[in-house]
Amino acid sequence: MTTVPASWYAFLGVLLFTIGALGVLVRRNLIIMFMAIELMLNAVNLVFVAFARQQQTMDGQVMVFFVMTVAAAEAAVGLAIILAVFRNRETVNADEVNLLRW
Amino acid sequence: MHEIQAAVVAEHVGFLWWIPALPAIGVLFHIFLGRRVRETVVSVIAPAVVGLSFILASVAFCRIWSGPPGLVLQQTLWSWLPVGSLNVAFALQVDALTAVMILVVTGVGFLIHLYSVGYMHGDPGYARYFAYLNLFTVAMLLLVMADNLLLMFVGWEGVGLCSYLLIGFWYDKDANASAGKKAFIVNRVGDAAFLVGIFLLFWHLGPGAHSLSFTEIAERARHVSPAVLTAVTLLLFIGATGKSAQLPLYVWLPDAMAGPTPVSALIHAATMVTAGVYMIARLHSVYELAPVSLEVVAIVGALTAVFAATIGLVQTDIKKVLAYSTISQLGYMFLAVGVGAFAAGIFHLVTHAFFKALLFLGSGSVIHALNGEQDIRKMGGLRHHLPITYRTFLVGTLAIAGVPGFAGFFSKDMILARAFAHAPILWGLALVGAGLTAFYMLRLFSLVFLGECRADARTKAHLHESPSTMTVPLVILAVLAVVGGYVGLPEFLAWGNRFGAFLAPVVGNGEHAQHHPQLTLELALIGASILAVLTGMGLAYRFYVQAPEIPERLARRWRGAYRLLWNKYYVDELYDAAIVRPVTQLAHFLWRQFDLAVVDGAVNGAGEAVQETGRWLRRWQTGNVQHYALSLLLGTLALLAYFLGRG
Amino acid sequence: MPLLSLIVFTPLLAALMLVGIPREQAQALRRAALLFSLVPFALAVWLLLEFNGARGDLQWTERAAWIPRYGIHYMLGVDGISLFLVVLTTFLMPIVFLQAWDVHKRLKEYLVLLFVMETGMLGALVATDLFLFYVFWELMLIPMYFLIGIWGGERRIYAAIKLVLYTMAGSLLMLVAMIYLAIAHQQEVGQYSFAWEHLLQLRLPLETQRLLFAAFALAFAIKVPMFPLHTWLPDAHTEAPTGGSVILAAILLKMGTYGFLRFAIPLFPEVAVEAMPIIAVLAVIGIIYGALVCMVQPDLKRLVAYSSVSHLGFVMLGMAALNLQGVQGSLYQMLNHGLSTGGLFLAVGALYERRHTRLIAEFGGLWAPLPVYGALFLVVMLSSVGLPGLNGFVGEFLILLGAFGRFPWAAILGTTGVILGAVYLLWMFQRVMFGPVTNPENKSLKDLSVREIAMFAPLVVLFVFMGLYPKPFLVRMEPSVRLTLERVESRARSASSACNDGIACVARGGQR
Amino acid sequence: MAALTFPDVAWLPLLPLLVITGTTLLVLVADLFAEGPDYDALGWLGLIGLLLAVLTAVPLWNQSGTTLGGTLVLDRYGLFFTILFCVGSGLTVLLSMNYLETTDIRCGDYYTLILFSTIGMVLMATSLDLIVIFLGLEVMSVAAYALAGIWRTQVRSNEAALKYFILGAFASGFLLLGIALVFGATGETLLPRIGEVAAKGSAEQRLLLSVGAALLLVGFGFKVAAAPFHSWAPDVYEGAPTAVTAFMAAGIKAAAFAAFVRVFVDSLGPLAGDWRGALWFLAVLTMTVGNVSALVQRNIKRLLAYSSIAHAGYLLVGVVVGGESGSAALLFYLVVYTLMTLGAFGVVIALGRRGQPHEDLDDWAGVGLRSPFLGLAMTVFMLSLAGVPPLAGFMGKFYLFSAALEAGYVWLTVIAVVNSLVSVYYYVGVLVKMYMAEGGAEVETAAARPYLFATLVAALAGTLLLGLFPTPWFELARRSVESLAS
Repeated sequence: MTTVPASWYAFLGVLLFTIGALGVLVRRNLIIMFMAIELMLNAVNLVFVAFARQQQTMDGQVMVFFVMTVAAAEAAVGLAIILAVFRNRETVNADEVNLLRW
Repeated sequence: MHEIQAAVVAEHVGFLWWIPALPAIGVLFHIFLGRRVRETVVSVIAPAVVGLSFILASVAFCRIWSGPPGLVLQQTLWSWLPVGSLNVAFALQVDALTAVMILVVTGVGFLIHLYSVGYMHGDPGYARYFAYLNLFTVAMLLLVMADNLLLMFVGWEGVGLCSYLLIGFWYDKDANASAGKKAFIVNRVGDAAFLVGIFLLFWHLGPGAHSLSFTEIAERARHVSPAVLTAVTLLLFIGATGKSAQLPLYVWLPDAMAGPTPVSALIHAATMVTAGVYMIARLHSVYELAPVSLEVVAIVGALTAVFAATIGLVQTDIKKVLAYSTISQLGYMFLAVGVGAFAAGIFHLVTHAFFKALLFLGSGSVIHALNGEQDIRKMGGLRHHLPITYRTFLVGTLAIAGVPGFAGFFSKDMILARAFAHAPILWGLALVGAGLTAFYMLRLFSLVFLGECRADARTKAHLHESPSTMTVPLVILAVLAVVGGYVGLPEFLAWGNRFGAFLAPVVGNGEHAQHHPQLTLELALIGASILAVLTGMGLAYRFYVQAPEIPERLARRWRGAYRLLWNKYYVDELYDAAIVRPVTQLAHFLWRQFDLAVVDGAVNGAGEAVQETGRWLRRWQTGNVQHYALSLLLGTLALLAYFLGRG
Repeated sequence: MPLLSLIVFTPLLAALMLVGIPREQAQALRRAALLFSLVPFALAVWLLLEFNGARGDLQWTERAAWIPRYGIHYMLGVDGISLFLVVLTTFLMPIVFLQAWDVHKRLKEYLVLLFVMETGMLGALVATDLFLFYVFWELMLIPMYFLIGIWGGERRIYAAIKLVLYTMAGSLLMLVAMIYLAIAHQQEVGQYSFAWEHLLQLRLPLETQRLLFAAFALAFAIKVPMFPLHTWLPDAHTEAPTGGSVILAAILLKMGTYGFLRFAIPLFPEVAVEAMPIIAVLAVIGIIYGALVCMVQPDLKRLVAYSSVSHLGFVMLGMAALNLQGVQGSLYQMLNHGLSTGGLFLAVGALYERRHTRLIAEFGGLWAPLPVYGALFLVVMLSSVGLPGLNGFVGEFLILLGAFGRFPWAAILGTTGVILGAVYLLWMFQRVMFGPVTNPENKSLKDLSVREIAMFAPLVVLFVFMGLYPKPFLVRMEPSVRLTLERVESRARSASSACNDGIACVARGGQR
Repeated sequence: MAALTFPDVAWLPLLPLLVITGTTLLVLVADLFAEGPDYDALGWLGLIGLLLAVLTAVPLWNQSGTTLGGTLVLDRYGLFFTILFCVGSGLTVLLSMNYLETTDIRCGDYYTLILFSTIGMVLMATSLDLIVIFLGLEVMSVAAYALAGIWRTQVRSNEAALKYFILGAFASGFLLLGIALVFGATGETLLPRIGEVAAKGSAEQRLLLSVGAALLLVGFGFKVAAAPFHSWAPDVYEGAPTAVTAFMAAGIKAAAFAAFVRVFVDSLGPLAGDWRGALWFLAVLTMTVGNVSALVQRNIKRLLAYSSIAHAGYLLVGVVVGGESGSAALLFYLVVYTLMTLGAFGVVIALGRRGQPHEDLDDWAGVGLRSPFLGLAMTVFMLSLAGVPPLAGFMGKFYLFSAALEAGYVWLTVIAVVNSLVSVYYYVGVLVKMYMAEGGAEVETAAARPYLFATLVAALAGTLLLGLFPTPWFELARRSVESLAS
């Protein structure tokens, strides 16, 4: 059984990260944008794991837990904020949230 | 020439400063108290301070007269401008030349102050008038008593200031104020050249300290290159053409007649305008080292003499005629100093001071009597109404015309003789001028005093002779206009040229052997000039008394020439078109099109450009969160590219 | 005894004391301000009396560490160059406070700002540490900004902002140059220093010097202001309240010329000598240009403002001569301009108080209702014209004499400024004071009050005194000016011995 | 099976952090018992805690050491920032007590969040481990997201929080990826070891490291609001409650710089050749964009936001210069900036009234004359921000520019100086409104808002003190930076 080289995972991670980033750029729905950000964070997790495997250390794996925790915290606050916006504006469309500009 | 001059004998005396200080006290009095005291007080103080000054001046004069030849009275008051190698003192000096000048200034000045007491009676600006007049005396005394070029310049501009103030004395008429301003500015043009002359001289006087005193200048000038000296003397002469109303800067003097008539007598006839002549005489040793300059002085003088006389032929304002006559007579003085006859120039200066002051004061008396009328076409026949004025004016007329026996005859003849010796062409011009002078003066006299009175009835009813404060000075001046000439007789007569001898230690007597004319020649020249004078007077008498229709006929026949003269050769118009208007237009252009549009425009434009950038940048801030994310991503890519590019 | 510190900071103290007076008591505020302002003046007179006129170096020096890490000290000192400017400043402030009787809006703030500004100006004049100088330099700008912005005319905001930005544009670059100098000192000597006397010893490469000189010169040229950096001036002057205009003209502008003489020239002598022809040309352009533009101004204050451009051109021309006559004349002219232009602004202000307009066309024939005013205005005007016997002439004469020694053509052209000066001032005077009273509003104007006469009187006395007896001033200036010139000359000469003819002409037009 | 022994932890370095954390938890719990609508008591509690933290931090000045496996460090640098954050947060709390009265924000969480955020900041400044720095940053940020949106009924507050959150999380992703790449290159997240690799690593490692560094730069650049990562700042500053904006401008920026300098100047210093040029451009771009954009703003908070961006640009100069002098200047400037900007926002708050925030410059017309103290305070803060001597902002710029010039960055200095010139226009523009325009907005007296008044006085005093006598404070900064190099 051939092992997939660790760097492939790293590249996959970066690819997922890019997809996530593009998702933030192109999707109009705030919830989906937020999910794209989550995708970015998790992509980084993959990168961490890949490097950890490559370096033969556990450190990278541990990082993932930190990141997941942080992501969870962000999700809590983030969703609350989006909820607040929706309550006041009745929209979750990023285009329509542009009161503050110039 | 220098050999003839006696060695300078300096004597320090302590009273010199009182001569200008006394009128200065008068000035302060008039300024601070003049409006609080009664007119009488002012009318006592003002002439009194000048009179006292005159007494002191006489004392100084006697000291010089009785002292050894070349005696100079000196008083250094304080160190004025000590800067590096420049060390100019505030110092006064009186030598023979100055002594003559201060006598004229304070003497004639006193008479005119006296005259003014009557003339200005009741004027609301009485105290102000005398403040200015006293101030003028101070400045004029400083001018002639200064021991150095720079202090002289102080007086030089000071008299210009007083002239400005007095011409515009009746400030509520715009024309008067403009005339004063014109006088000051035209004078400033000359003064600027004068200043440059001083600079040039200073930087070529050689190493060591410089006091710019006349003694030092005379000494050091010998070591200065002739080219520089020529430039310096010409520049100083430009200053003189301004102050003494010569071509081409004479234009202010006719306008200056806007001032009160005594002012015209004192400033614009007797004293200030002669400052240029005095300056050249004072610096004669420098001018003698620059023959080209002297030549220029002589030519300008001669041309001015004729030029102004021709304009004088047709003027109808009594004071304007006298003004052009003054310009013309000043031309004679410059002709004199230009041909090296410094003493003759000063002599004419003195006699001219007497008779021209007399004429102006006389005209003032006429104007006073006619309630301000100055047009000679509306005068005539005044001899019955103003007997004293009439007689004294006649004396003045004869004196200026150069009728033998009167002061003008001697001084003018001395100039003509020297001019002939120098260059016959100059003599020719001067002779023509003499004839013209005789003509226009008699024309003036005839139109004013002879014939029928052409004034309107109302004015006629009020005709009266002036009060005694005005007539007494007239009489005194008339006497002087006669006897004044006898101090400088031709060499072959009686006591000869005592005046020239008195001045010789200062300015040299200029009697070079080769220049000394033979007696026959001298007599012939005198004859010629008498002839010219008589012709002029005869023609005038015929034109204006016997056959008054002739002038009009002539004017019609030579319409072009007449118009040219009537319009004073259009010189004012020329200056206006060539200088005044272009400069004003340039100024407008510089302000509107350049300063505001270009210079300030650049400044505001730079500011505006930054603001515009700000407005442009602001549009990127769309408020759309995805645009922000995009810019963040692009920034990241750029950074990555940079890092990878380096790696 | 720290006399200089006392002089500099007593105004600040006065400002603090004024804060304690309730704003309702306007008269008390004015009197207190006037009284307080006499204190620094008295101290300055004392300084003048105690000043050793035979010395050219700094006197009454004070020194205390401030930011030792960068060699920044609180260093004060006075020499013949700054002495009279200090006296002038303290002398004019009481006059400005006398003028404050005409100020009714926000009086307390007005007075306090004036005092703060006085501290800034005095500090800048006696600071001998470049950093300290910069601090004071900017300190005097801010009060001026408020003076114009709050008490100014219609376009006051534009004028105030323009003043601040323009001045700062120059001074910020100067700051960079100053820091650069201190660092260069560190690299050469081993420790940072902003001390003027230390930096004089620096010998930098010519290229570096050029850039640094340019930075300094720009800052000072803006302040002077030299053509073509002058356009802030007419706006600032026109809009400023009378007191502000007086200070701006009399003292603030002098900071530029003073800066040249104190810093830009001695710190970079080789380059300064190179640059002087350019300065001379700009100065002459300023003289003539300013005068010409003056002629056609419809607004009195703007006219006087442009006249400053012309007059300061003279000051710069004299300095460019780099000889005793020129530089001393230039210094003297700084005082003259301060007094006479200050006087002109007071005169214009007095008219403004009466008519609330500054347009020349609104006036005419004012001599009749205002004879005393007319006489005083006349003297002030003549002083500005440079009439011999009054102060202005001494300065102009020395300047042109000096300039003629080095730049004959510039001096000749500059002399035409003497003519033009008479043209625009006399014309202005005629249009305002002479002629018939055309505007009925002018018929019943009140002549000057005793207080107003008291504003002008000291000026007039000084005009005459300084015109007839300038010696006490000149002799005290001379040693310092001589010292400065010697420094410049020796440095420039040693530089010119290296390169053949570039700067070699210093000696010729040099000291005489 | 080994005995369950308590790990051997060096507690000393953790002391200030523990005090703050303790306080935070205390406030959190106290909130349960506090009764609205007045939550001042919570604020006081927090203030006391912060004061206590400062008091515990000060005696540690001469101590040093690491703890928790080298992830947290006790050094002067960390202490310097700890104290700075405590002061900044303290002043914010003080400000807020009066500010909250004018808003609808009625929850004790406000103070808790500020304290949580402070914990994050302290973590960022005292950590030697990238992951802990990330944790600190997130603690700080998540609290700040919540704070930005804490005025829930305000649409603008919502929007600010949303933008801040989306972009912040987005940027965190880049930062995290950067950390991952650094980890990939070095196998480490501890800064000292990363430094070793940076200095001696193979070319491949260095390449990966520098890509990681670029992404770290994005993350930090976002937090300090450096262009082109700045675009959130104006919107968020404008929308967030003013006291929160002040807190963000002062505290969060400083914290980001604390980590920034530690990571870049200290650990990645050996790679400076790679990132210095990029930072040079970032600095220039940031200050220029900030200043030029600020010129055309009419809303005071937005204007101050752009001003804050511009100042980030100046501060970046300190990072570019690096070394002891650059970093020390940066630290000094951060102190100065904290005071100035808190003061400025304090005045903004002081001018606002319930329902009338008075954030538009036009509302400020004539205020300076009607309220002399506020006028004077704003004058001092604006002039200090503009860099006019003898105020603190000038000294800060002086130290920065001196350092830059000495390191040979002449052009950077000149550009920075020209930028300060541009900035003068809008700072002075505020004063123009306050003093030279006519207007009628009412201002509440200082006595009505004692805490706000106290904050302003403190900031004012600091701004003057640091301007007139900067030496001791700069020495502190320098000594702090010295401790980094070890």
